[in-house]
Amino acid sequence: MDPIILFFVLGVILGVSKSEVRLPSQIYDFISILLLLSIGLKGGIELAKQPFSTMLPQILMVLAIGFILPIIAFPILKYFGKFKRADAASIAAHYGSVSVGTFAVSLAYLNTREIFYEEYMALFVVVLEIPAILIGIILAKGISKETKWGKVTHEVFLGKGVALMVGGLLVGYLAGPTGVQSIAPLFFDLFKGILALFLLEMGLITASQLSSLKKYGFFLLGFGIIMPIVFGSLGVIIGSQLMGLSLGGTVVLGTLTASASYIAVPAAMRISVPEANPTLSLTASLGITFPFNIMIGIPLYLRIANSTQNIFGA
Amino acid sequence: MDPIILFFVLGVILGVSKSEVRLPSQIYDFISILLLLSIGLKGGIELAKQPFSTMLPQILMVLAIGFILPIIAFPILKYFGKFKRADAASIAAHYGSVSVGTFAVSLAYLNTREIFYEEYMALFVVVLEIPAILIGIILAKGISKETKWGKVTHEVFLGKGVALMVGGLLVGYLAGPTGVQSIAPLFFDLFKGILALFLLEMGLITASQLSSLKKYGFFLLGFGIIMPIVFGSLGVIIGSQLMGLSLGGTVVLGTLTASASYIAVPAAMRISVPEANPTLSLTASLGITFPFNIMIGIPLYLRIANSTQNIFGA
Amino acid sequence: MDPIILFFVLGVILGVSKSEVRLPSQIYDFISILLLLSIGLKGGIELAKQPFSTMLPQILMVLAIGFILPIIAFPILKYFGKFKRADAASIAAHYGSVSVGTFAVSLAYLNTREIFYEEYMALFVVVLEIPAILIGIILAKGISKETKWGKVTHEVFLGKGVALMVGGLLVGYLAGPTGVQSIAPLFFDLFKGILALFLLEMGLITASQLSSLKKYGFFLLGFGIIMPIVFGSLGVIIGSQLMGLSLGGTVVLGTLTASASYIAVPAAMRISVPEANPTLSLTASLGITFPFNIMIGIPLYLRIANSTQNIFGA
Amino acid sequence: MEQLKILTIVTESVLENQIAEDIEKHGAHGYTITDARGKGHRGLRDAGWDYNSNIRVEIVCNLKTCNAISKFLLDTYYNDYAMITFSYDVTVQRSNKF
Amino acid sequence: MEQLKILTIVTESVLENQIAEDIEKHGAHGYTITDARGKGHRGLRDAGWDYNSNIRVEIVCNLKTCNAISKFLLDTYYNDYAMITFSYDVTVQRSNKF
Amino acid sequence: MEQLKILTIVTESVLENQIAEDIEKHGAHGYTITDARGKGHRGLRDAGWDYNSNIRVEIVCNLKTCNAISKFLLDTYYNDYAMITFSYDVTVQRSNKF
Ligand SMILES: Nc1ncnc2c1ncn2[C@@H]1O[C@H](COP(=O)(O)O)[C@@H](O)[C@H]1O
Ligand SMILES: Nc1ncnc2c1ncn2[C@@H]1O[C@H](COP(=O)(O)O)[C@@H](O)[C@H]1O
Ligand SMILES: Nc1ncnc2c1ncn2[C@@H]1O[C@H](COP(=O)(O)O)[C@@H](O)[C@H]1O
Ligand code: NA
Ligand code: NA
Ligand code: NA
Repeated sequence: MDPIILFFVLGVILGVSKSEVRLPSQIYDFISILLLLSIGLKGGIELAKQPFSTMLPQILMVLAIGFILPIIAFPILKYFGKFKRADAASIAAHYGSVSVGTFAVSLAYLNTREIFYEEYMALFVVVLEIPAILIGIILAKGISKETKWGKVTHEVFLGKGVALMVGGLLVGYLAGPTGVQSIAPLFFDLFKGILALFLLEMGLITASQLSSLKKYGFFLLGFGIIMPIVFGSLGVIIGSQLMGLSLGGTVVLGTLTASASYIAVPAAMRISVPEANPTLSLTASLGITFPFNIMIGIPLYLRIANSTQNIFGA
Repeated sequence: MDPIILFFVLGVILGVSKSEVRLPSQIYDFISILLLLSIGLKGGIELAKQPFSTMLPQILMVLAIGFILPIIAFPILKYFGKFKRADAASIAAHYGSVSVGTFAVSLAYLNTREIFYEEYMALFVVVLEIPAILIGIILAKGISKETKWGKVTHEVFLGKGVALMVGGLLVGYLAGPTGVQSIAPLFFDLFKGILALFLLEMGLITASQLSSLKKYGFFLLGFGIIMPIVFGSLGVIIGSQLMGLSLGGTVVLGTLTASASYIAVPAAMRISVPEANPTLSLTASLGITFPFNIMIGIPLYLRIANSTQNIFGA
Repeated sequence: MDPIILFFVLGVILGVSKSEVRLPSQIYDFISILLLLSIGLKGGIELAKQPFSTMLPQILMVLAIGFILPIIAFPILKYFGKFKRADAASIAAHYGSVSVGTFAVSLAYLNTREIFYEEYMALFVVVLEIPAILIGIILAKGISKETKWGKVTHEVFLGKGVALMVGGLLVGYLAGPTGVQSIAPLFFDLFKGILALFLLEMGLITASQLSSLKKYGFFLLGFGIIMPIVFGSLGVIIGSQLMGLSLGGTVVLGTLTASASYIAVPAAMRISVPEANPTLSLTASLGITFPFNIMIGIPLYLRIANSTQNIFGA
Repeated sequence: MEQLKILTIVTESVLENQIAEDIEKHGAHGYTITDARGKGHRGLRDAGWDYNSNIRVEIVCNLKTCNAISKFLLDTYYNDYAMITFSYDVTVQRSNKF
Repeated sequence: MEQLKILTIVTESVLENQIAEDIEKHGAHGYTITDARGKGHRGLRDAGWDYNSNIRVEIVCNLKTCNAISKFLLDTYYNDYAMITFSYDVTVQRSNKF
Repeated sequence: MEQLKILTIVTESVLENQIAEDIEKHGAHGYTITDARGKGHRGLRDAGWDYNSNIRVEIVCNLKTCNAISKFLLDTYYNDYAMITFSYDVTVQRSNKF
């Protein structure tokens, strides 16, 4: 088994058994910053190799996905899950957006198997991260004049997640592959090790979410597993049929659509839709969907991607 | 001289001269976590190569050592050192257990000299760390019903030290040498650099212990030097004559028995034998035995191991 | 463009746009410690290759520069800048001293261009850092009996900056090139990546200084640009004509004289000349001179060094 | 001289910027913030990571400002965020500046 | 309305989990913890590393709970651990929940 | 029994060592320090890096010591450093040691 997944499992076990192991929060911050910059840098280098015109249709397509996913999730949560409007909107925003950690695991998964993917996918993380937040707020409040859109925009674009990834993208783009070489030992060589530590801490956090799971019933459990399968399949089909991505790229896109945010969206929702209960969405996205995706989802999306290619052709 | 020892000396000098250099405690935590995981991972990989049945007698032997060492140290401390029962028990527990930092220095020492040792020794660190704590508590309190053994067990097995090393062992075992390769740059390539920083901080902490030394008289000083020589020789002899370890493995076992804990045991004693004065045991283990071992002890145990081989044969 | 400069620009942009990106202060500390030790270690290794007698005249020369620079800057600040005596003295001390960050960028700049420089220049950082502080205090207070020189000396020699660099120098000197090899992955391979993170944070801090710039008028802006050009040229000329440094070494010395301290000196001034406003000196050194030097100054000093060689001969 | 108060607020870290603004708007001359963790009616907030940590804010101010700030914060945030506020009398040295 | 108290405890970090349990057992509704360092009768505790750092715990509660908790903590830990406890009156806004 | 006080000082981190000495010189038996950030008359001090962060110092002592310390600190540092001090009455459990 991939050691990074084992680190996650280790984290869950240590968390559940109430061990004293914890990463100091400043180290968690440091590690997140390194991961976000690394992913951005890699994406930026590859972006420099693409003519932007060929990318534009793909970007627009991904943007559209970002708007549609939360609109699909919202009624399911409201009518089947019987959640309050604010809660349904907030959870929908989490699932419409993406998880950078899951994305990183999918890259590691494909690298281990030497499956090619478009490295510029990092750009899509950013593109997918944003629309769901806007839709989430609108679903919760309508297009109300009261909403402080200035604050929302600030939260979205200048929050740690997006700012560092976009920053990394630009630095990678401008410095190019040779320029970045001198900083590769920190940002690229250590990447998987840093990701392992990140997953250890994610395991610990996931474990602390598990107790809320009982409290919020089994709808969340089902939702947290079925929704990513549905969204993941959708992502795979769009990626391979409409966007012409490679097999690996298709898997990454499927992973992105299947994943649920736990960095940018919780922060934005907490500020903009404070009446939504943050435990609900974090329990689902961190406690269920994140472990599901990194342990079962990603291999599943690869199988789906393979089948899709076989049925429809690449 | 090995630069990691120089870092320790630098730390002591900076500490004694009251410089403002300090590692933030969160960084110290981070570095400890990395070291513990690294050692565990390396041990786990090697463990996967051994049939467990050949290991079992060695494990039992080491376990026995762990029970006997504190029982040897206790009366010395109580009758010659004139320590209170609780203090004698606590110090005995520290010396019966092991220091991961000293262990790491002994590995680095052997690596530099290209002396082979059994990499699975990391397992023995864990095996040796635990029994001394139990004996220490019993020596202090008798087998009292009041002792919260649940809490003690939790403290011992789920404290940072044991949990991360065992965790690393399992991950290394399950992932195997090829699996771990992707995280090697962080956990293996940086190992000695991280150890250098750790020793810098240990030097600073050691310096802060030196002032208590005067207060607690010279018995501690003698004990902190003679006890490791005795225990180290015992370890060397058992390792080479009873366990059939290689020359390097013998030195590592000698270092382990000679070393005194300053992570797992202090925490456990503070909770389970609170009436023991923690300054006493830390002054001895950190202020005397740790510097003695890394600067004089380890080379000494190598000499003893060599002589033992020459006299008794390997 | 060099990615490390891009990281600085990214930091400024994120800071100005009030993004939430911040390095935790403990991480900033950690990174500073790594940089200071790395620079010291590299310097120490090279120092071991030099006979000390050939170095002595150079060291004395650099020491003299350190005494003269603040004496040049002080009257300019007092009479043209109309600063209070304490403020003029404090700013003069900042500009007479050096910035380790700027030094590191100049090394990276020369490495990228494969221009040779004397690696032992790290020694000069230390030598230049100190005299300006003493002169600054004397300029502020006269040679007063009240000045607690004990405290000042402690602050200067045992402050983080000097202590770690001198410590690194000694470790590098004693361990030598082969000894240091085992810790090279952390201290040397990661150097530029760590420097990139450092510059990201410096960018964020610089951005937070920009607002004070308006408040303190345009004299500081002019001073913060013209003073380094003057001091940089002086450094280049002395380096190439009087000290016989290589082209790269000349550029490094020019960068050192041009740079202004923001670690050792602010700390020392805050304690020893508390009536000086620290915002003034930090605005100038961090908000103006640091970005000027790393983006415009260093290439400029290379051009000046080239011209000097052409005119006067190397 | 007017009696001065310390108003202490323990609440979620995500509110730091907003509350800092709110405090200034209501006329306080300053504030002091420390990082904290804790437990209350809304469960354990143990600072493990960003969204689960607290801040502890202290404001030296007169009674009127104290009441205005605590009323505003409780009205605005209390329903949706973990929050507790309390106050007590203090003597401030060189208090002329408040 | 009943007079409420802040009970503040400064003690060794290793006691954090145990004290949190103790507080709840004695009927307090919450607590707030910050990391601290300091000096007292048992010497300097300067947070350099785990075994030498303090926590500062604050509890809002009524007089009875305040006395019960401080008595219990001092009886249980005072002899063996660095510890100081003190209390004072506070006004808690929306205090109905205590 | 003598009424005891808490004296709280919020000031610049660079002063930590000096102030710790000053406190002891004036006869206090201990102190507790936490890291802090804040805003006051001398602007924002947001702990971003070393030279811009605060500490919050608490001292349990009697009125005389409280006044002596705060007078000394304000006389010595107030003009040149960000600083605020305030005090209030407390009940210290097992207070015989103060
Ligand atoms: N009784 C209490 N004493 C001290 N702090 C409290 C108390 N109740 C709540 N808090 C703090 O206030 C935060 C929010 O409280 P709550 O909204 O009740 O969950 C908690 O996380 C604690 O840090
Ligand atoms: N007089 C005091 N004022 C403020 N804090 C104190 C005082 N005495 C002790 N402390 C704090 O309580 C901790 C334990 O005190 P002690 O048990 O006296 O060593 C110290 O490390 C300080 O943080
Ligand atoms: N009104 C206030 N309430 C609480 N803390 C304050 C207040 N004024 C100042 N402070 C704190 O004291 C520090 C120094 O204050 P000052 O010297 O006024 O800038 C600030 O950075 C704050 O942390
Ligand atoms: Na998604
Ligand atoms: Na031992
Ligand atoms: Na200079």
